[in-house]
Amino acid sequence: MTFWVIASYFLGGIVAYVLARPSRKIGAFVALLFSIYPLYALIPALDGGFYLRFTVIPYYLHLSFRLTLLGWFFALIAATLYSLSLFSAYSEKRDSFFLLSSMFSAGGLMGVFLAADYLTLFIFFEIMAFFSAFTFIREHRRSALKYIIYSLVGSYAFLAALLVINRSTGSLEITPLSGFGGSVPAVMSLFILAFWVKSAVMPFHPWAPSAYADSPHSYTPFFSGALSKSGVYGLVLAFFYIFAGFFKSHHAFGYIFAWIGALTALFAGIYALLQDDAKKLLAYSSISQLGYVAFGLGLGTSLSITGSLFVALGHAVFESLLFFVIAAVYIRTGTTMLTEMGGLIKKMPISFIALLFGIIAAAGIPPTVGFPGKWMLYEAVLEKGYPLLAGAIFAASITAFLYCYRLIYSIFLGPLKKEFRDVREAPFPALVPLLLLLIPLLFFGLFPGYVVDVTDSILREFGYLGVPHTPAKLLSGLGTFNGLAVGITMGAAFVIAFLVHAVFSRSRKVSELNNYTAGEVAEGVSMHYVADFYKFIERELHGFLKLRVEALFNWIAEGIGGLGEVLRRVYAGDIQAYLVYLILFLGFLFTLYRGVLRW
Amino acid sequence: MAENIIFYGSSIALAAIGLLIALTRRNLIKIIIGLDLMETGVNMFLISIGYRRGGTAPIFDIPLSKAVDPVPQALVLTAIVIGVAVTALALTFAVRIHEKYGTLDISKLREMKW
Amino acid sequence: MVSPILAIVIPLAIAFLMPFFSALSRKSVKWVFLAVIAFNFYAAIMTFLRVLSGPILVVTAGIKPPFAINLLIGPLGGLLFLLFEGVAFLYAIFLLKAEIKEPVHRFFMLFLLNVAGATGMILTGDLFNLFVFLEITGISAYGLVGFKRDKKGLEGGVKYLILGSVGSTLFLLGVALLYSQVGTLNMADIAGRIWMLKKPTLYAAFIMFLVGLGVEAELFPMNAWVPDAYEGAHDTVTAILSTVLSKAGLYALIRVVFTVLSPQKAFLDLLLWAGLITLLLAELSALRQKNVKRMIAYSSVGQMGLVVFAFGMGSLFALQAALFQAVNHVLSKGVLFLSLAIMGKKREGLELENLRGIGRELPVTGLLFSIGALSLLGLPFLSGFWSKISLLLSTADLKLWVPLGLVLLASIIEAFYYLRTIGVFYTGTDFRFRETAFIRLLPVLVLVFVILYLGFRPGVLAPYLKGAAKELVDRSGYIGWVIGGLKP
Amino acid sequence: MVILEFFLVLIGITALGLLYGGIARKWSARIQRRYGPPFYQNFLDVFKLLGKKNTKSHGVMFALGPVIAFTGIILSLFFLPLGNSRPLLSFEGDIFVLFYLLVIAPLGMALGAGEAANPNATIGIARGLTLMLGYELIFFLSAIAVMVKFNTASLWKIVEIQGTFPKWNLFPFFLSAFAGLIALQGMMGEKPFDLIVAPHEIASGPMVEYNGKYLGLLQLYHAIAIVVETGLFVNVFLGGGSILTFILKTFFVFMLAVTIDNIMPRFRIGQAVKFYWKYPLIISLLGILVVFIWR
Amino acid sequence: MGLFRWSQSRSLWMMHFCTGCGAVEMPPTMTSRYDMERFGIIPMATPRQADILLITGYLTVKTLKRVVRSYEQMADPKYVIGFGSCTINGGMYWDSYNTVKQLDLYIPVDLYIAGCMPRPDSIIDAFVKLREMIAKGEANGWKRYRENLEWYRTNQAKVFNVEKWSAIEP
Repeated sequence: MTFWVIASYFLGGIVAYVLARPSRKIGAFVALLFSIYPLYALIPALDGGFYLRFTVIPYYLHLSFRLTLLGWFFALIAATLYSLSLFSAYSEKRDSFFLLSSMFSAGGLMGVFLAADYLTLFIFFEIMAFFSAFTFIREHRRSALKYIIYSLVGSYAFLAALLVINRSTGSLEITPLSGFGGSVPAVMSLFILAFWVKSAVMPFHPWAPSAYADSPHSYTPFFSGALSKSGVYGLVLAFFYIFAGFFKSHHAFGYIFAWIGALTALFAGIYALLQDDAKKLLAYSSISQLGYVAFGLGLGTSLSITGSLFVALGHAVFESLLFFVIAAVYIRTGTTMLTEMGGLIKKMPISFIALLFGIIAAAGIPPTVGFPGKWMLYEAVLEKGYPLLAGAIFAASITAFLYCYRLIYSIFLGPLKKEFRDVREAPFPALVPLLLLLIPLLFFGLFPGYVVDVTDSILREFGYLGVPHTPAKLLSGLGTFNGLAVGITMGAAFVIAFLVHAVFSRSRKVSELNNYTAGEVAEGVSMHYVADFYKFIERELHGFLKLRVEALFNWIAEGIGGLGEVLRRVYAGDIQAYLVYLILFLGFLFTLYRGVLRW
Repeated sequence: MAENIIFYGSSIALAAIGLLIALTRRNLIKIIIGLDLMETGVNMFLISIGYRRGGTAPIFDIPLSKAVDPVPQALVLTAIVIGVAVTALALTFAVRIHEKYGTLDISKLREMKW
Repeated sequence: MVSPILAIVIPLAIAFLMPFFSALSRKSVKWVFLAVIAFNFYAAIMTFLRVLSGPILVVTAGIKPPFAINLLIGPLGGLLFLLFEGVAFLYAIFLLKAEIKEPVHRFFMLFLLNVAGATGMILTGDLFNLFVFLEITGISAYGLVGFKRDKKGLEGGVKYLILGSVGSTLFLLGVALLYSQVGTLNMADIAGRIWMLKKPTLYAAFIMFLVGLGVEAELFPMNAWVPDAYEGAHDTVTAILSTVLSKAGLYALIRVVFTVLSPQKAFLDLLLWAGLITLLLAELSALRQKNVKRMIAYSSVGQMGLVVFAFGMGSLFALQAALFQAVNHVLSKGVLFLSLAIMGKKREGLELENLRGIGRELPVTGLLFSIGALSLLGLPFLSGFWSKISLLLSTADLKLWVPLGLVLLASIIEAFYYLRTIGVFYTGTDFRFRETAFIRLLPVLVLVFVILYLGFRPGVLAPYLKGAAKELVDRSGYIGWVIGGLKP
Repeated sequence: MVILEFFLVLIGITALGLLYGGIARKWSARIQRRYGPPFYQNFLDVFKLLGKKNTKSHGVMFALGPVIAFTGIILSLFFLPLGNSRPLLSFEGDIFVLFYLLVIAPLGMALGAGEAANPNATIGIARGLTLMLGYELIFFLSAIAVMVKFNTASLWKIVEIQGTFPKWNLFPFFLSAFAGLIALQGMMGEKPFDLIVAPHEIASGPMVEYNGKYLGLLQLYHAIAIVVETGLFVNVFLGGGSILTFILKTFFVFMLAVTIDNIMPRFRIGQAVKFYWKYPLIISLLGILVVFIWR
Repeated sequence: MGLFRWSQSRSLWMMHFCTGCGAVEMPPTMTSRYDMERFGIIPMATPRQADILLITGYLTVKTLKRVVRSYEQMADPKYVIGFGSCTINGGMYWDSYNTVKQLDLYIPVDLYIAGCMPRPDSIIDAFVKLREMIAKGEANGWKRYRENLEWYRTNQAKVFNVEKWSAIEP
């Protein structure tokens, strides 16, 4: 069955590719059908994982799969998001190659979650990376290449780790590392690099903003929401399963990683403020959220791991919701630039509501899915007694308020642009994911306990204690959070506030030109304060913003390119130079063997 | 062995001279001559391997122990033929290059590089 | 039951009859050519099947080895034989529709000579014979490269010629050195008497062989002709240079190092590092290359370096991986050069900018090119992945961590420029669909099919690779086949 | 019964907030040597605003903005223990929950103001959000010093552990409390951090388009916010006690803020943020250091 | 309703449209000497929040446009106080070609303060009068404006020298 969960995507990709040639909509529809099967197969598979080893490849290497609870958790998220993204793709009338590559990347992702040995993991990781890049390599070559190169650096590091482990232990199976001969930290660093890159935790994030911004709009939700989870999955696996012994005995490592995560969350949040492209903004927001995840994993208490997994789930829900909204908006407006939109609330109310809930969740405001995870992280860091770390992630969450507001204001609020006077609400299929994602967004916010049920079982597999909870209420040693209580109180408070509002005289809607502008009529003047929204922050952080790790990586890449540029002068085109090389090589060999060659 | 050292030495020297010519001359024809010299040197080396002082031609009616080794001679014959073929082809190239480039200066042949 | 020797003799003979056929009917030349290659292919299949049950020894002139020239086809020879003839056959099909500069029959003559020479190189059991075939292959290749008779072709040809003849002269010198000490030219015989060699001679011979054969096997300091010749030559010629010829040279080098001279640690280390440096330098050179054909030429050099590197590791597993990598290189490079040839017909020049959107214009060709390239850079479930992963596994087995890192770095660079190329191929939208003739696509399709097939069932190849690798490792076995028991 | 209690708390606190506002105006007037309005002036203002006719709305979100703001502040109010006697809902959600609930109100107002398409409003919001980057962090850091020391995140517990007068957190945690007070100044938008409203620059910022009952709702929100924000500070630093002492303490904290407000000019936004990132940050970090040394 | 009207009379938020020289009289009125906050009157930044529109002096035709717009942006009930003789009959600008002579024609003025300039005492007095009027329900300018909108519009259009005019939509 696990096999078919994965194979369904590959098969479906090919079928959709063929069928999308005559009609793109049919292709998308067929892809949707094929992508629903894994969902259908995964949902009941919760009761007990199973192990499956079979040799697809009759070679001395083989592939094996298993369904663990952790894998199931992420696989379900991924399968759901992928199916939803196809609705959006249906509206966007994506072509056959997109369907093929996105299906394949989804299949690759499933393979990653269900792999039982390192090689399988690596193989599907590669497939996922390549085919997700192929979805947009045609339109945006630069960012696709950037993405794929970062991924390859990561996955080859993983490959190296895999080879080292295989050399030392003689097995490729994913098991806790025991009897390993070499240096564990080195192997672990290599091992997690791939996932580090994939989850776009700093300093290996520079691929993410451009890749998220440039990937097809219907694919980005899956890209950001699910694909990055493969990184989280790998990190969880590395820290709490494979290298658990090392991780538990070396607190410094976890502490440093927690700092990396916290700073990622903070810095990415700050960068997100300054973006003018909605997708770039969301990309940085995504990085920021994954910074929280990394932070929680680094802390390594059961509370923080649960928090991380919850944030991962929450991120999958609201980040993809936000990206879906951008996709829906793009269908109608043809732009993702914040500076070019505005006032769309009047034209696209459903999208607005979705975005509103999305940003509320992204800002981590209860009772939405964004909060419980963060709450657990705060509790965990407090429990550990790291106030500075707590401060860092709290600062990061403030940046979330900032960029969230900017996002919703720039797109939906403010004056309506002239060119969008005739815009309609997005087509229905593009709205389906928005509406469907609102359900988990609110449900898991009100009843976080249902998620914690699952994460508890996962934690128990890793030998950690669970987090005490009831369906609505989470308890830590330090405090409580009752999602339902917050929800009910909020509802009651809203009723009160609304009554106060409703009791008094009705208001009259006025045109947006009827604005206080010191008596002037601002006709033909943009009243949309949107460019350089947070200019003052940029000004204050000028020195800091100049430090970009991307510059370092670019410098390395440029260095390699320049090295190639210099070294290829060796092929000078002059035959006599070539002869000289030959002679020199002969000379070199004779000097090399001068000890032996003495007659 | 030792008695043939002068042959070895001179044949290697000849090959080296040929290589030197190929390295230093710019004219394609001269380079071809250099290559030929080099080949001749190697051929001489082969011959001198089989040479025995006072040996006779390897014809079967005299005792074999007196004869020089016949194999290298056979080899050299083949090698010479091959050398001729290479030289011929090289000269053809030279003619064509002169047609296209108007020069035989090998350093001008740098259309393709890097 | 076809004697493999016919696969050498018939093409040689027909090659020289080509002018005659041409005089009969100008059109017949192509078909005669195709028929000969088809025969060779048939012979290769037959031989391959026979080799499965045991190596074949073919003696000439009825005299037993080591006293006469013999052919020996072991598992390695059988594998390469099949590979070469198969690829050559596909090229022959491709050439049916190709535009070739007059006189056509000479082109085919040279092509046949080339195939015959390469076949001879892998089949022969005699060192001097190897030299002769090397020269036949070489001379015909020089001619083929220069066949276009334009500036670039001539330039590439003459560069190749000069370096190639110096290389083969050095090889001959090496042969002479060996002969001077052991007094025999039969490879198995030399191998059996290698103890007779003084150490300096052994090393000197190795140096001569390495440098001499390195020219054909595209090892670093001797490979400078490669990009020029590849860029200058006719597309199909480039394909056969990159696939058949380079592998023949490689075979010679490997055979000489592993079987004839004993595989000393020093030799293997040298091969390893030479291969590694070749790989890195070539990939770095390809990185900023604007001409796609030249870029693939560099990549070809790099792949050869990778294969030599793997051979340099010397373990049985590494040898299998190396052979597998070589096979994959043949398949992928065949796809790449042939599809590039198809693309070249549609556009002026093969600069990267000129090829913008070609994948939209020629969707099938573009797809095939992409699959070839992806196989080369190791996308899972394409055959290139399996060879690369086994290569890396064997590297890890030997704990060669630094080379491992460098190989991975080179892979990343390679991935970058290939993906960039593919990306450019699919950039832009407003291109008309103008796919080429099916007959020209057929060979590429077949190659891609093999890539895909091996990608999903790499195990098919595993026993043959193992046999071939064993043949290289097990010197006494090889000597035994020739000198001892095998009935001719 | 519980509902009634909550209702009473809501009404009481609203009235209290309005009263505080009126007293603050009087107090300010006295500082400026004026007579000042009557102490119940804010009630009058609210009634007047709510009773206004023909209020103008810019759209649904514009209308919902004040409602959400009011909702948010009521919600935060219920999660804030009123001294030692009234935990309200604070055992259902701890201080972190409260921190996040406190954001709903400004966010709601910002959303509403955003729809008005008035750049003044948006500039005000941008300033407010930016300022948040300063004061929220400082307040958080000063509160977390207490939380780390007491090893609890529950506000109710913090209040209980402190006890009454001499055992106030203010004394052991004076550095944190001082930083928290500065943060509170920004949180309440008093000078020198009143650049969100800044009537002379950006025409009262987010409120520029609000009129009539919307403005009235915002006034109510503001009234409750005064109590909630000072109440948070009081609960963390000024110990427990009966509801009366709670009220007194919040009153004094608020009056302190108003006094500072009266003697300060206004920062530019860049200066304000930079200020927060400099001195209060250092002070609050020192406060944390003190906790670690103390432990 | 009584509560609301009472609070309306006691809480007057003012927007002073500082045109003429009368504006200079406002600071003393606001500050400690006269302190109009005693009466719940505070200056507001925008017409949206204001109850009183204070026209402090002469109005040019150009400025009148802005005044009308601001007035229409205020929420009901709203009051206009004409300040100084310029708003009554043009004052010293009685023969100027581009000032408005009689404010009453264009927006409904609830109360005039005579004088050139009126002292802060008289301003305070006016405010107190206005409070009384509101409490009695006599300050009905905003109702007048709504009822006679056409008339006002026509007057405005005449002085702006246009055919038709509306305050917001140009």
